[in-house]
Amino acid sequence: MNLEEIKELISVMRTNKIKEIDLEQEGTKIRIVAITPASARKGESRSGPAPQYVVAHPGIMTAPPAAAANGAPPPVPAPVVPAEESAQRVEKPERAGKEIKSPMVGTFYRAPAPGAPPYVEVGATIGEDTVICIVEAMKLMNEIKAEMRGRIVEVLVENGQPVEFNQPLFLVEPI
Amino acid sequence: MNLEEIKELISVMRTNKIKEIDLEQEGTKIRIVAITPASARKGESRSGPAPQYVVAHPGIMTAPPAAAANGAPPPVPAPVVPAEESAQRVEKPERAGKEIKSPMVGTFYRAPAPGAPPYVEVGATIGEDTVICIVEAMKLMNEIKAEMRGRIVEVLVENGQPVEFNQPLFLVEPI
Amino acid sequence: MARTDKAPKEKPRGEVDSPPPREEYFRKILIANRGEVALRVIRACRELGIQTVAVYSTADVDSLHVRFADQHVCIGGPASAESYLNIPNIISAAEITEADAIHPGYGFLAENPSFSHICEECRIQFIGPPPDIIAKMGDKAVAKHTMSAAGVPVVPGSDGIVKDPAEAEAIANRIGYPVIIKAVAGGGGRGMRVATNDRTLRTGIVTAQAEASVAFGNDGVYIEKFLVNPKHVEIQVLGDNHGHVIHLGERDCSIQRRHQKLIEETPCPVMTPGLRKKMGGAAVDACRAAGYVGAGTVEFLLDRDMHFYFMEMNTRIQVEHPVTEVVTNTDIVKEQIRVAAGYPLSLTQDEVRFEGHAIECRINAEDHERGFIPCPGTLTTYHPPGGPGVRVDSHAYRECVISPHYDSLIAKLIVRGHNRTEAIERMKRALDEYIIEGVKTTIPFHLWVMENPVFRQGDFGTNFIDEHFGK
Amino acid sequence: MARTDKAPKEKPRGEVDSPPPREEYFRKILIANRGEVALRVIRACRELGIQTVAVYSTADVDSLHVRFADQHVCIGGPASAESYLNIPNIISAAEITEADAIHPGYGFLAENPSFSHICEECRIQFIGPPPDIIAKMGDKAVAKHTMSAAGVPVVPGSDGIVKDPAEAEAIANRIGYPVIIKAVAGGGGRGMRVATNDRTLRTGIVTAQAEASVAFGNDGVYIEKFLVNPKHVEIQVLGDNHGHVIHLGERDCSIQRRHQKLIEETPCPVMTPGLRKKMGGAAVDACRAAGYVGAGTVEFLLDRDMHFYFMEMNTRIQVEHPVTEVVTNTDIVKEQIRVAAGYPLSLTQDEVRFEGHAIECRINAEDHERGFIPCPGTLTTYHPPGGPGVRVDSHAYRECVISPHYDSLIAKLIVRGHNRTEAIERMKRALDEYIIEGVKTTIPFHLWVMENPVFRQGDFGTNFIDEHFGK
Repeated sequence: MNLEEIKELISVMRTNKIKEIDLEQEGTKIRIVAITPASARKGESRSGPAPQYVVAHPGIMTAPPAAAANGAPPPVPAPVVPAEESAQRVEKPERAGKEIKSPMVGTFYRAPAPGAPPYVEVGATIGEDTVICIVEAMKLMNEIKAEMRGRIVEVLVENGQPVEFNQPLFLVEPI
Repeated sequence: MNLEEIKELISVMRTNKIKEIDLEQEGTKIRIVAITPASARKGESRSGPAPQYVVAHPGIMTAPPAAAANGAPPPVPAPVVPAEESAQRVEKPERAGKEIKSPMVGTFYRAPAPGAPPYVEVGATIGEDTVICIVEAMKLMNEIKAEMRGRIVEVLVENGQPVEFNQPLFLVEPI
Repeated sequence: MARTDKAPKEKPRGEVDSPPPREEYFRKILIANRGEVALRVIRACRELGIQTVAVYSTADVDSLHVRFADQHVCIGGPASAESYLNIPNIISAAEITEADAIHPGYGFLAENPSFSHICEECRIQFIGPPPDIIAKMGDKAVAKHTMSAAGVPVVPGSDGIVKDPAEAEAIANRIGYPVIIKAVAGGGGRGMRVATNDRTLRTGIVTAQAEASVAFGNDGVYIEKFLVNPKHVEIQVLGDNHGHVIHLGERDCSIQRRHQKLIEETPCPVMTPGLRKKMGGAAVDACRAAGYVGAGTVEFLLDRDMHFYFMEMNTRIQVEHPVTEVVTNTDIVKEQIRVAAGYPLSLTQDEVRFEGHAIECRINAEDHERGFIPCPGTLTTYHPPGGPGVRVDSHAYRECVISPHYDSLIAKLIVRGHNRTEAIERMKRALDEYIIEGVKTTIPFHLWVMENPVFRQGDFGTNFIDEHFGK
Repeated sequence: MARTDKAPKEKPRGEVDSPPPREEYFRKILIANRGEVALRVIRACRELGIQTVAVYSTADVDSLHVRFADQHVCIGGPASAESYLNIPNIISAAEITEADAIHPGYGFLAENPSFSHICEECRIQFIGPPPDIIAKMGDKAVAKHTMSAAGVPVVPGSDGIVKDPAEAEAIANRIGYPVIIKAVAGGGGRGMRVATNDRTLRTGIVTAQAEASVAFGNDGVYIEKFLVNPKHVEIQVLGDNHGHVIHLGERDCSIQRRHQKLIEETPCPVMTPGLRKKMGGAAVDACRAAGYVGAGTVEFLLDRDMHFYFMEMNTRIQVEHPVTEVVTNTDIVKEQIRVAAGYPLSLTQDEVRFEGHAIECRINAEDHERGFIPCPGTLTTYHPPGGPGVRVDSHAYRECVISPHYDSLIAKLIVRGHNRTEAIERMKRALDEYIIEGVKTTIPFHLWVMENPVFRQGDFGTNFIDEHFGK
């Protein structure tokens, strides 16, 4: 497993809100544990603001199965966390710059066709009309324009991944 | 209506948690409005501590009828109020001194027998063993002793009124 | 404790009624709605072992339907047109989550034939009737014609859309004033006006056409005889793809303000078994003739002489469906899902039993003292009632926001009792226990209704609020 | 809208089913209890138009039963002996509030014959059986004798109290080990121990007597054959002063830890109509012979050969009564009140119908990972489930305190489904929706049980937790 594959795994984890991956395969052993809102909250005082119902995660989230199939009792349902302590805050430090968000729901593609080079790579300079990706929705390939000027700092979504409305796609350093 | 009668009316109001009396009778007109927890709360900011369920009133409380019989819609059920804003706080200012509380549930009598003089009057000096009243419970007349030394500042319950456990009966200035 | 049980399985305690293998309906259902109805569908899916996808607008990120679904997808901004009416985003959400069916709830896209059609094209099962049935029964003028053809009495009126004031006037003079002007695409009480003479009719037609054009994108209006203080009585029907259509009795929804229901109950207090059979039979016959599939509601007006007239049909789950569920011990949403998956209904007409009396009060964030104007805001306290015979269907919780973008429904409070008196007393008890702070609610209004002698006596019509409230 | 209805009452819409005049039960009932059962009684009273008086200890000043009652009286300090067991203060509270009846709930004074007797002397109606019936049926040894005399099978054992270890040993050797030692005044699982041989029996008797003396003020103990992993199946009975005794079917309460029930359901998964008739008939016959009045529960053990044995009788409302209410569509607390007021039961045995399947989970503030130790504390979040088929009986609310002075019950979650499978799936759904923070609860334990194959299969006994949990 090379560095690129590990990076992709991490990206998939982030996109799919996976907390932990333990993989053992053909002599390779890897364990990746994400910083989660829950672990970030440890040591917090209970005297803070009262808990609220908040959907903590931006992005398409899959809830853990409601109950363990058998064996030990399932964990207590995930505690609801105050808005400020959601994943967004935890991820903030790595998000310097402006985000280009998805204007629609669909599937994210970095290139115009399979095998073709991506529209943009990290480091690329973009203008307002630069096509930066495609979001496929209802069999239509929608070319998404940057609508801002700057330099791509990070691609936030893996090629071929589903995206929801308003989901950050690229991180851009304005120039 | 003389001062004594008005004072008695006010005392009955407090004991029975009456908010307002409007009386017109033989040329006399009188209106007495109590400071209630609700009116005391007006103008309060909502940003204070979160509301809690609190039984606001010490003493035997009768809730208002749940719904008006007919005509206009009934008022919204009484809002629950934070503990610190209950009747107790509203009444605090008039309660300087120590309280002698009822050790049991029953009917409060100031005198050993109908027509007899009260055990104690306002201004009386009491010792720990001074009998200050009777609480009748299950047909038994229980003499209640002061169990503190001091001077009676106020009699908090009307003769013949029901009292609950821990209900303040007398206000005493320790000496 | 000593454990001496060496062979616990050797002597079974008798026949254990082992459940039949579970039927497979769908793997994953996307709910194209919000609020309490989205939660209602999620609850049914969870109990059936079906995964759920919530879609939500950016205003609803903290909603319970988002929290309780297995997956959730943001589909647009707060305005309904950007999100809950945004067909491309909803279909895309179904595709990226691999949902195999969509439940539309009520309102939004529930009665939109082209949405049902698009689902069909995308091979996503729409949980509701096929597009042609929605089109036929959802257009009020066409539905009236269909019903009339099936022998169901309809309110006298125009045969479909009236072109102009002159045509309307001729019809009105034939059927007699007062008449009511309705938009063919209207619903929920919007787009209706009453005319009492030729003059108000002429101006009414023109205004109604203009209004309907703006509100519904369709300026078609029709007129019908305006009945005086009728009861609104509707029949719940269920149909499947195997030719079965049944009804689950009636609901009396006469307590309305501005044609919007506030209280619903079943049985209707003036209903007789004979009339129920007639109305239910008429609804079932018409739906069978139309090939109806799924849950639907046939709405009638019932006049003082106990004559009933078809008014309109709703081709979806109704807000007030729980009162029917609690007296018939059925789960209408589960039946919708069964039927959409191609299974037959789980019960026949003969198996439908009515037990007890149920009432629903809609707890809205509204100020009943100022004409029921909506009062959006944040709930600072929320404590629902409990105990025997009480059901609460709600997406509310402490600190939730009742958003100005959507309707003002906070909760549906449903009670059931042995009889109407017990149901009314239970409703009063439950309303008294319901603690909501932060917004004004219709709870005090409902308490007033429950004590009103005309309501308690049962013989009230749709004018009840106008006639009795605040007087 | 134009109002043209000049004479709205001239043509009635048919026969309105006007309710009969309401029966007068009591003017005001004092509830000598706390928590959810106090709330349960208040709810019944409100629906019957009866005023209520809550009594409370200084620890319970913020409780919902205090809030929802019409009047409330503080009766003592936090310790039960100072307040909820303080007979003079409770009677005085009834006198000063002019209550004409007392409902004792369950626990505390509910099965105390002298409390019932004092009520009688003070001319306050005790809502429960008369003192002699409580004494006869409440003493376990006497009750067993009474039942046996009425022809009901009983577990083999001592004929009443055993005086000393020698007598116990002789009996144990006749009936065979293992045997269980029980305190005649015990209850709720306290005061029981199992002996497997002469040695453990001898020490067990002495220890049990000492324990019983301290715990119940009565050192009487008796022994009986200890059945291996039986089911705990109980029959709900109702009797009135007019000679009627009926039963409302059975409840399976086998899911217990330390003889304390955690989950109850009806029907019992292994029950057959024939066995129900036999067990119900036995319970009714014995209660009729004893002149039983009010609500009561006859508890049986059911062994693997489907033989049943009388265990004990509870002469009061039971914690788990709601499962029976939801499948029979009855209100047991209202029946208690009717009967106490001298009215006949509102239904006959022939009118009792069982519909669907109901399960109750007791949501306790306990840590199931540490032997179910109580976890008192303050609830920082409280959001109960809702929707179809869900009933919540609870005195909990956000910020309420689960006090270490009393039991750890936070709520009873009751669901009903068409069949056991639907009820289990609904229970899982409702447990998933239940959000309680601030204390540990039994919710995760219940979710585990609902998924357990032995539970789902239905053939489990009272050893279920010992055998399967945490293994």
